[in-house]
Amino acid sequence: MSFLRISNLYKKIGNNEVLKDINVEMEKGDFLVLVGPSGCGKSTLLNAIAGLMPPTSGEIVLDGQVINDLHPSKRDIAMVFQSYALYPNMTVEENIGFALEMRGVGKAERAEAVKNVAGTLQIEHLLNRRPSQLSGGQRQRVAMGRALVRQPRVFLFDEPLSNLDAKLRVEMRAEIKSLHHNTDATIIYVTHDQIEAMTLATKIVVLKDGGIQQVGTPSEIYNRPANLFVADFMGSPAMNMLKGRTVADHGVRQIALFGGKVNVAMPSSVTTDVPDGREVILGLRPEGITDEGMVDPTAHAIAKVEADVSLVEPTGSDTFVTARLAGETFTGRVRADVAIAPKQRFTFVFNLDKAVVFDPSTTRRLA
Amino acid sequence: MSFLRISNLYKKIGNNEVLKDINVEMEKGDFLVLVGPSGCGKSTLLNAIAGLMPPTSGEIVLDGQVINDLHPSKRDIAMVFQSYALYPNMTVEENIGFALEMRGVGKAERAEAVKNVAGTLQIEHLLNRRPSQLSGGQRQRVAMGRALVRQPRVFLFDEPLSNLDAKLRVEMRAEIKSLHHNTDATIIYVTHDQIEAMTLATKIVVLKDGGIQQVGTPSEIYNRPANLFVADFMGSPAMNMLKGRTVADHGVRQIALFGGKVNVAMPSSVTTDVPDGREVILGLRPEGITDEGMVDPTAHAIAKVEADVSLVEPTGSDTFVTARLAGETFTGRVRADVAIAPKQRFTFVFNLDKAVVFDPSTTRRLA
Amino acid sequence: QESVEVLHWWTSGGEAAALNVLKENLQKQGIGWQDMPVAGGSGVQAMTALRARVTSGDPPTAVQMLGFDIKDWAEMGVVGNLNDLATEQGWDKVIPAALQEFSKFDGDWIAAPVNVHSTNWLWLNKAALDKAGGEPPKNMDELFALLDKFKEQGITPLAHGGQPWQDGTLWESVVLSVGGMDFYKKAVIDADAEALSSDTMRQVFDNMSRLREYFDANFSGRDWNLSTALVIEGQAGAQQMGDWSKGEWLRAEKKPGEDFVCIRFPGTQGSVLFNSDQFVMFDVGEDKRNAQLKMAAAVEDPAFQIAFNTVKGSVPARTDVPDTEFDDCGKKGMKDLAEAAASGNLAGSLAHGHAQPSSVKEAVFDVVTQHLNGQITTDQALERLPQAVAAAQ
Amino acid sequence: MTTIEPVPYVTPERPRRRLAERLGAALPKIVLAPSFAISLIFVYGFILWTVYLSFTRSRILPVYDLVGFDAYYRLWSQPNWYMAIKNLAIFGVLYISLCIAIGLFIAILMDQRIRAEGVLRPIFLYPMALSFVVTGTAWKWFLNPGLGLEKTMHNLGWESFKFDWLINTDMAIYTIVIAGVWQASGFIMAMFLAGLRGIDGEIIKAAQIDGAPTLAIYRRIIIPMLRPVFLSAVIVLAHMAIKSYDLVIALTGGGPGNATELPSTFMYSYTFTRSQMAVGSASAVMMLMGITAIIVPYLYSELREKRT
Amino acid sequence: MSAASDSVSAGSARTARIVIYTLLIVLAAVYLLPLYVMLTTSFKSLAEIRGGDMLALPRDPSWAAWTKAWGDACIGVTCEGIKGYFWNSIKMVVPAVAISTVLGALNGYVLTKWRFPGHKIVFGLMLFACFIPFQAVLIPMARVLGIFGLANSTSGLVFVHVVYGLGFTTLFFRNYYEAFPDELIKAAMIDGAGFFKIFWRILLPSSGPIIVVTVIYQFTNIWNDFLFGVSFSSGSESPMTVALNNLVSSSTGVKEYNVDMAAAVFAALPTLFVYIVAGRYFVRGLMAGAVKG
Ligand SMILES: Nc1ncnc2c1ncn2[C@@H]1O[C@H](COP(=O)(O)OP(=O)(O)OP(=O)(O)O)[C@@H](O)[C@H]1O
Ligand SMILES: Nc1ncnc2c1ncn2[C@@H]1O[C@H](COP(=O)(O)OP(=O)(O)OP(=O)(O)O)[C@@H](O)[C@H]1O
Ligand SMILES: [Mg+2]
Ligand SMILES: [Mg+2]
Repeated sequence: MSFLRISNLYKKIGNNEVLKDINVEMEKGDFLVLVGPSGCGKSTLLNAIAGLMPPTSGEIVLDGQVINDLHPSKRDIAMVFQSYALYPNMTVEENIGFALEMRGVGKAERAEAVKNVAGTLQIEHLLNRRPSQLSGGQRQRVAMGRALVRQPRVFLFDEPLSNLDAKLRVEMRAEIKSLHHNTDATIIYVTHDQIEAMTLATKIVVLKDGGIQQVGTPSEIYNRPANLFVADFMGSPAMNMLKGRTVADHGVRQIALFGGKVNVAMPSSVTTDVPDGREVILGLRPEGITDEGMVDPTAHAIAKVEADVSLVEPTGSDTFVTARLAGETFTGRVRADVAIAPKQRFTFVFNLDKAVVFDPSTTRRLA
Repeated sequence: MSFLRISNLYKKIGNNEVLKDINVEMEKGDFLVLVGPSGCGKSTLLNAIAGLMPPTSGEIVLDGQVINDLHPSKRDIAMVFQSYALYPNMTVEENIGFALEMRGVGKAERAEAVKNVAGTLQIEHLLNRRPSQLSGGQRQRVAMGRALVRQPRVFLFDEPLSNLDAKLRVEMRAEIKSLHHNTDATIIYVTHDQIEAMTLATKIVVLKDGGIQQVGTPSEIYNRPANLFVADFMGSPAMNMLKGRTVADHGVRQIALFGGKVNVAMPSSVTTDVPDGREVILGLRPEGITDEGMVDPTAHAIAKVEADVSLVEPTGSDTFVTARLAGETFTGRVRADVAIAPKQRFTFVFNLDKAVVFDPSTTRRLA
Repeated sequence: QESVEVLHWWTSGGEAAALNVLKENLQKQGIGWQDMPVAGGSGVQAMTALRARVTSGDPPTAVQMLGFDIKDWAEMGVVGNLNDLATEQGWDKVIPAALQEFSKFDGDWIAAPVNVHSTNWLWLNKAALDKAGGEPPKNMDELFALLDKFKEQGITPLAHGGQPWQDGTLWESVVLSVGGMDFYKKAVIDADAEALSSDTMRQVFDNMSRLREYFDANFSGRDWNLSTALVIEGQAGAQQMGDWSKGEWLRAEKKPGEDFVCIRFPGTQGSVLFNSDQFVMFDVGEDKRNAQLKMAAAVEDPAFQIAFNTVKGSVPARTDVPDTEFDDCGKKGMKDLAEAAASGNLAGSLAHGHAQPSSVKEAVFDVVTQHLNGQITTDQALERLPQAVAAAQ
Repeated sequence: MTTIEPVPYVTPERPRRRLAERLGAALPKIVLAPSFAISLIFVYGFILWTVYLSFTRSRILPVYDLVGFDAYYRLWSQPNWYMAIKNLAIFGVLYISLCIAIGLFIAILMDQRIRAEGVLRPIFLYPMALSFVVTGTAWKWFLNPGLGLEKTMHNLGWESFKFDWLINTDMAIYTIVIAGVWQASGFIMAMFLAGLRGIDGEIIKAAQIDGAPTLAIYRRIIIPMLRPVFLSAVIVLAHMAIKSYDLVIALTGGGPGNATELPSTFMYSYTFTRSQMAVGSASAVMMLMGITAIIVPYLYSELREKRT
Repeated sequence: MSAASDSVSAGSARTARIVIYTLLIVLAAVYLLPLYVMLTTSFKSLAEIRGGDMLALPRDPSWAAWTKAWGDACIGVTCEGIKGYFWNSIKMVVPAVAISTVLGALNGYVLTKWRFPGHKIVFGLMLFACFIPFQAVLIPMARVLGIFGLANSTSGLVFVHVVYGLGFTTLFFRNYYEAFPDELIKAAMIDGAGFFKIFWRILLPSSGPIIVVTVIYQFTNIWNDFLFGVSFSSGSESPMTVALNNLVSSSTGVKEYNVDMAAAVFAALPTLFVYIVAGRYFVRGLMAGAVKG
């Protein structure tokens, strides 16, 4: 039996069905990441698990116990909020120790526990400050400390890094990751940054409009997205979606792209047979479209496509190149050193091992 | 003569020297990006150019005219603020038209101009809404429209994208870029996101503590950072900094890394001679450290390094791997498909073509 | 159009109606009337407003005023002169000297007296009195005896309202009763320190303490007219109050002699403590002078004096007005006044500003009120009274 | 925003500017000038005038010959004045603390998602809207043992009920407190309600998850977070307490005896009814000194640290 | 913010609710008592008032006192009720509130968005005006009004109320504008708007909540003022409170408590109206800045 099971959860706020038929299971030590666009219900789900918003129907079972009606303070769940929600009138030490105090833990024991956690998070020197005297990253750590000190059964994180700048975010991400490794905590984590989702999760749940789109490991979500929404949502720059039509060339199933200008092999991700002449959408991530010097030597199926460059975005480490062909635009990722400029013609290599195919009518991926 | 020249600009606020000896020149059509950590004076510099904060000393020359004493409204400079600073009580149309109204432009003409700009930005359907009824991205566009409609001599952007989520940021970035291409506007742009800086700029100015660290093209800044600060600041994950010592092996200058465990060739970026036994820091970006299958075929000097993996962060498109050797940690970027796990031993390939060398005492790059 | 501006605190229905007589009289002469009523605490607010008006350099034409306030204002040199009119109409002869004391300053007429109130009255419910023997008390002892009888009847013996000026009004009647007019003059008018701490004064305070026993529980802060109402309705037997109290009785359609009895406060028959409302004429520009004089003349017009005073409960300021229009109490009041004036037993009321300047008056109130409310003992009161009076002078 | 020194957003004038521009730069000061001048004259000018008067022997109207500290000697030899100060201390402390306690209590109740909030809010606020010239009589009756509460209770059969504070010299000051609290606590409630509404809901959630019961959440988190509101409330109430005049006049007129004399009534009566303007001025000066002692530290802390 | 989580289990939540509502209703009843007394009294006859129970409902309710208070009661020698004074007060309150609010807004604007060295001292000095006891300024004010020729006029009263209201209005607007983003001002400056344009077009339209607070505060204070009214106005020019006082507190005349109470309720109507209508915005406005320490 799984450690946390959410079954058939619905949540209505007013007339608004904010969560619809949510079913999620997770094991002890799992790191589950909830992603989805703004307003899709991520925070609501977290709140429901924490007991801050009772579900309309459905069941939440933690460690074999139905906790639907348990008061938040009795669930033994810790939560880190996007705004950190530090108590402004207390010092860092008091903030971290508050939950223990509420549980009646003695002063000395509390101080000990706080000290330990502060040590882990390297904020011992801040213990006497107030939240207003801390930087964003420090606040984040205090918020985390507040959760950690309790050693709860489940951690909930609601976009804890979204207030930080890019550099700090990267650092804190690594810290959370190693925290998970070291303590083997059970974590549910909300974000709408897909890099965060990919790097942290053992399991990702993609939500949209209150419903689950896909549940899977990061690699499943990234490489085998269940539908166009998931494919588009995960990854930046977004996956290229190219209109195509299945054709058979000498009995080999192919896809005609760019209005027939280019035919590529049916990607290996499609194992079922697709009849000829079907409209499909070929999805290929930017890193699957490279310059010739950069082609993955292990790739099985590649295709060369010549196209007009319309935008070049060097990021330093790589260069993203957007090009047009037959009215369709796609973005590839080429080496930073490649000399390339807008309006130039350039030969791209499509790595079809990485491509996926969608049915445009159902938007589902063909497998 | 350059279009905008800032010479020997100083700004003191109270006892605080917020800007120190700033010298910048830019041509018409340039896209200058100011980067630097929080509080380094970016906004102050922008404010000085806009005339919102008078410099303590120094000169700002725009199009041959000293504008130090010109009132902001007479400088013909437009500014887009981080918070957008949309007038909350006005509709989008009024927001965009406000500057024209203040300049006494007639109603009909104004409506025409607003309509044109709204068309360019694809916000015609929003013209009658108020800022509070817009999404972040839409607000950003309105703020831009407000600047565009005036066709000013210079645009100033103060972190216009920092309030947007990752996905939208990528989109808006592309939009700003194409705007620059299409209108050939002269732009000064503040950000602390280095991807933004790299992809947008024709010229980057790196500030720290009110002083200029380096001025250069994105590629110069990224590949030839002037000092450790710039190297560390630009790029995410940050550049690996490895302690080393110059040694001569059969007359060929080399650098001994990892306490002598690995010797690598002196990178080609160093053209001067460095005496033996000098302490140096070798800087190599994560994308310069790859798996064997991913090595740039055009690379001249490579080195193989075997190390213990400590952290694996798959982002989907790539996987960042952090490893340890002889007490030093470095991060490499390997293909997403490479099977790799923490605690495993792994062979990394260092591409020394991309490496730079710093003098640890002066922190300056050796050239 | 010429007009007069009149600052007064006669705002209640009866008073205003009385004043209307004056207003209409003036209107017949083509003089307009700008009313400036400021009610509250016997002119406290009015004097504040007056200060503001005078300071701003725009005093009203005429101001209702009492006793020493008149002197104070006259001293400031802001009042007008009515000598010509007074001579012409012979005011010197018809207005009692004790009033002239306040109507004149440095020998010049500055004010037109409207009425004479007297404060040493006791008002009795006739039914209750009859039940208790029907004999009005003539001295303090008889009063206490009567009050005891009232007590036996199960009614409040003495209706009193606990406000400083009411306490003071009661006190001055007791002073007059206990010490007689000479002592009153010595202690109150002359503020003689010895008299103020004398044994007689001790008796006064002892009597006050005794009277306190006959109050009901709710006296504190009660308006005087509510106390009167208690007597009217038979819930209380008697009330010590000035003659304005009669207005309440009349309003309740009670008749003097039938429903109620008005007597001088026991032990004070023959003496009168008075206070007189006067219209002080301020120094206004020549353009308003004519109207001002016309108003002064109208105030002293016997017809007005009768019309006003029958309503107000007071008696005319002129001694040559016939008493035919007045009821029994009014007639008694006029007779008492004439007698007292003749015998030199007419003195100004302290509680109403005709014996001492307001600073002294308030200082006395402080002591009397605190004593009556049990905040200080009689000994302390005797010690404090001369001190407070001295400090306020 | 950080605590930063303010900067004029307009460039300071430079000599070469044209007149119109210089005028433009001075415009803000020109706009502020009349108000500032008014304050200087009508607040500080008048204060100086009052101070001057307190050194004269002004009685019914101001006179301007100086006589030294005479008025102050008189002032400090008045038992009334000591009574006034003592009463202000009792009244001030009780009034401020009760208003805050009751205001906060009602605000907390009102904050529990009360459906009838729209009806209840004006009920608690309306006393502030009425002048005591209006409500004084009603209060006087209500507190009067023979007319009000006590009588009602007796009528209802509770014969032993006793409530005679209004006429009890030792207790009368507390009736002033009751009426004052009735008047001002609604306003304070509104201030606290606004403060409560401004608290980030996530903090409350965090505290719930931390296992804090509702009471502890209020005691440990919410109320400490309302500190700025407390400060504002104390200032608002302190100045109302010091200025309280209508309240006393309408309710007790300073009595019984001088049991409810306050500095404000003292000053008024000495200046206007007792014709001792110099003593009145001296008491006004003392009051101003008291106010300054409260306000200046507040202003100082308020203006020094600029939070946003 | 609401600490009442809807997650508390149903039973205890219901009891809690019942307790809360009971408390609120009891408190509301207590707060309403004086108003209740005023209202019931105004419907009673004088005899009933003298003899009866203050808290009892009128035995024989009648509007007589109301019509008398409004149209017939005598104030001084004119017996036209208080209706005329009502209008006087309006004439005084409207301009005084308007002027002091506008000036306060401008001051707040300058003190937050056009700072100059010493702006804090200027503000501190102006704020002190809130705290001076008004009794102390009556006499010099009368003199000044006399000099200006404003003595004894509605304009004079308006002036006085503006002078002593400025401290508060400035405080309210300053605290509110303090939180108003500077960037909007900068943007408008770059767009070419001048000092007044920025105020009029950018700041003022966003000042709704604080205007409500200021107007309510000023309106109540000025409407209810008695001291200035009695000192600086006279006769038929007097504001409502002075007329009411003349009606209520005559010292040696007969007291018609029912008429007094009816008049008192009339006098309170505008402020009551303002509080009931704008109460919600009042709390919001306080939230929006006036409360901040
Ligand atoms: N108290 C509420 N009343 C009504 N609707 C609400 C309430 N709280 C949330 N919602 C609605 O529920 C939906 C889900 O909200 P939720 O906060 O869970 O989104 P989210 O996924 O966390 O978004 P974000 O990424 O912006 O934080 C939204 O459409 C929101 O408008
Ligand atoms: N009005 C001011 N008074 C005092 N110091 C100021 C003021 N404005 C800015 N500073 C200081 O000047 C320095 C530069 O501020 P500035 O706003 O230009 O930084 P920035 O580079 O824009 O930072 P960020 O990336 O956080 O926006 C900071 O140290 C700041 O504290
Ligand atoms: Mg959320
Ligand atoms: Mg900035």
